[in-house]
Formats: sequence, structure tokens, C-alpha cells
Amino acid sequence: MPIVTVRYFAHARDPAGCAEEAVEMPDRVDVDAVRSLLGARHPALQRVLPACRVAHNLDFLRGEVELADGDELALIPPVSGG
Amino acid sequence: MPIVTVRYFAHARDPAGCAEEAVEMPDRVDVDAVRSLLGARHPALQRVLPACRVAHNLDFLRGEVELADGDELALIPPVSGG
Amino acid sequence: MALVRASLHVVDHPLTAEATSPAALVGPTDGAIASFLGVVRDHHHGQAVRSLRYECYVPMAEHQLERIAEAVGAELGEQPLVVSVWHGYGEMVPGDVSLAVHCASPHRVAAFDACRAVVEAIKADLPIWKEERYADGSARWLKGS
Amino acid sequence: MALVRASLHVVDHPLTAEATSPAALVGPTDGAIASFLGVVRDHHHGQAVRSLRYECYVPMAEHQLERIAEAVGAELGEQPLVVSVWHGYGEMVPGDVSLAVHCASPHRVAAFDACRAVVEAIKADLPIWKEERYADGSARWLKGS
Repeated sequence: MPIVTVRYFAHARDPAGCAEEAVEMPDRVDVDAVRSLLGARHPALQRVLPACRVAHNLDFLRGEVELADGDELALIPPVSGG
Repeated sequence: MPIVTVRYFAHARDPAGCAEEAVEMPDRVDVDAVRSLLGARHPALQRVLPACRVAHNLDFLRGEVELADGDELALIPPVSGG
Repeated sequence: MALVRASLHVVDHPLTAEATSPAALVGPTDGAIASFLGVVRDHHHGQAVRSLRYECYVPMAEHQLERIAEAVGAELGEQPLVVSVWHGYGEMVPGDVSLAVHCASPHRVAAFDACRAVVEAIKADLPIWKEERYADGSARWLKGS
Repeated sequence: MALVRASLHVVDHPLTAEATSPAALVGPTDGAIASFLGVVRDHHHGQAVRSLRYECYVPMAEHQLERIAEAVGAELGEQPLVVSVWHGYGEMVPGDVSLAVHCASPHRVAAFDACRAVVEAIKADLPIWKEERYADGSARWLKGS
């Protein structure tokens, strides 16, 4: 199974306890699968997960994606730029 | 009858033959009356008059207005600022 | 009143950095500044434009800018609005800036709406006329925009 | 293609005049430049804001800006579009400029529409988060805008 880098930002970082970590992931995931896996790994994240989008290699993840070693996933809480 | 200054701009100036002139006007006028009077005074203006608005003392004339000596009227051809 | 401050200018030359930059409106109370610049183009309906001249009925233009700022401010209801407008006239060449509109408000929708409304009102009602001179030697007063 | 040129910047400081002025987009082919500045406000929902920090997922923000510029350019159809975007992150105080968007096109409707669409897309999709620090000592991550 691929090992990917997972990044946590803003109000997702404190509950995750880190800004990034290496995580072993299934070969194929969708947004719900990523949320479930990260929520199981860091129960404190579960409160913010429903509002978070997931990014895969700098694009928002839509549908399913095949993961490879070294890929980057990120939890994207509601943004507030501008 | 009041004597007012009439100003001509852009493509109304050449047919009027001048940039401004003093004109004796009725006590009360509306846009149609101004157009008729100026068209009779300068027949070459008649081609452009239907497209021109009229300004009275720096505001667009709507409805009727009472004129006084020294008032300013202007023919405003279609504008193209910006 | 929605219109907090208006700074309105009609000047006899192409606009300079003082006019084109929104910097003068930047401050801690307004979160959004929407701006518009009108720039002299080198083509119009396929004809190469060499230069142009804006004629302006200056006192009426200044008065109409006040009317426009007040009307747009009133349309915004309770949203505070700061407006800065500069319109140049006289001789210009392609690349010169003829119009600058800056609208500041606490929120972006009000700033955008106000800026667009001011520009549309200027295009409709400001007594300014553009005479284009083309590369083939001809010249023409534009009618509308 | 409608997108002629995009100049996209994510920088770790408040924006300076180079970013906030539309001057870099002024040229003889585009008659209209619409701009937007986002400015740090000293109040938010009635609370006095003392300072704030923007956190940014920089490589994703840069990539998303490219996506946004391409998508907005495509929406304009045949109208050519030049886009310049600057977003700052890090520590800021009220009055600092955090966002500058400039859109140039031959005609004003395309420039206005593009500028607004870019700003809305940035508000929706740019991975940047604002943490406000209030005068009473508390701090809060903003959710949405």
C-alpha cells in the first residue's frame, strides 16, 4: 500500500497534532475514505472533518483517485483568503 | 424674453458654426422647444438635433424649465467618455 | 448616508499614477476596493487609431460626477462608500489612461457594484466626446461607446 | 484561447505598490482594466481586530491560481484576457493589502466580469486561512468569508 504525505492546515492542524505526517493509505481512495481514515487516526479531527475538503497533489479531490508512494494529500478546512 | 448662453459641443459645433452664442429664448422651454428654436436658427444642426440631449445650468433638462437672463443651455450630442 | 466621501477630478491631460492607483483609498475600515481604468486603444472596429482628442464640457462634467457619486451611494443603502473618479481630456495616444474609478466599501459586493455603476453612469451621462484620428488620416467623433 | 497572459504571485508579506497598482497592465491593446484589492479591516462582526495571520498552502495556492485564471479566461469566450493576481500571507495589520486582482481586456464588460469571477474563485478555492486576533486578546480562525 502506498505511503503518502498528509498535510493539515489552520483549524485542522491542532486536532491532528501535527502539520504533516507520512501515512499508509489504500491504493484507491475517495474523499469519504480519506476522512474516515484520518478520523480514525486522530479522533480529535472528527469534529472538523465534515467541513473539510481533500486535496490530492495540489488539486481538489473529486471522485476516486489511485494513490502512489510520495503523493500528497491535504485536509482543506473552509478557506478564508481574499 | 431672457437672453441665455447656448453652448455647442463635438459634432454639434461645426453645424452650429460656433462654440457658444447668446440667444433670446422664451420664458419657459422644454427639450423639444429648444431643439426647434436652435434648428430654425442653424438649419445645418437639424440632422444632429434628434440625437442631442439638452442641458440647463449643468443638469440634463427634463420636462419644462423657466429661463432667466444668464442661464446656460447646451446641446449634448451622444457622449463617448470613459 | 451611504456616500462617505467623494473625490472627483476632471483634468486636461492623460491620467498619471496619482489617479490610476487605488492606493489613496486603502485604509483600515474598508475591506474592499474595486477599480476601473479606461485606456486609449490602438484599434476601433478594425481601424488603427493614431491619436484622439477628448472634448469636455468641464463644469457640467464636474457637476454630473457629483450627481453620479450621490446616486450610486444612495443605491448602496446602508453600505458606506468612498468614491474617487478621475477623467482626463485633451490630446491622448494609445496606452494613455483616460478614466480611473475607485470605490471602497467594507464588503466586496458593494465595492464591485458601485464601481460598475459609476462607470456605466459616466459612459451614459458625462459630457465628454472622443474624436478618433486614424492611421489613414481620417478623423471621426464617436457616438456612444 | 481567451487567456493571453497570467501573472500569479503568492508572497509572504502584505502587498506593496508593485502589486496594488494596475499600471503594469496598461497598454495600447486593452481598453479596460478592472481591479480589486482586499484590505485587512479593523473590525469583524463588531469585534476590533488588532492583527491577523494568513496561513497558506503555497504550492497548492499557486496551482489553484493557474486553474482559476484558465477557467475564467475560458468563460470569456473570444475576449482576450490578461490577469495579474497577488495574494499575501503571514502577519498583517489593519490597512494592509492582502489581495490584488487586475484583469485587462479590450472591453469593460469582460474586464469587470473576469475580475469578479477571479475574486469569487479565490474566496472559494484558494487554500488560505485567516486567523484574526482581537483587541480583547482572543484569536479565531475564520470559516469562509
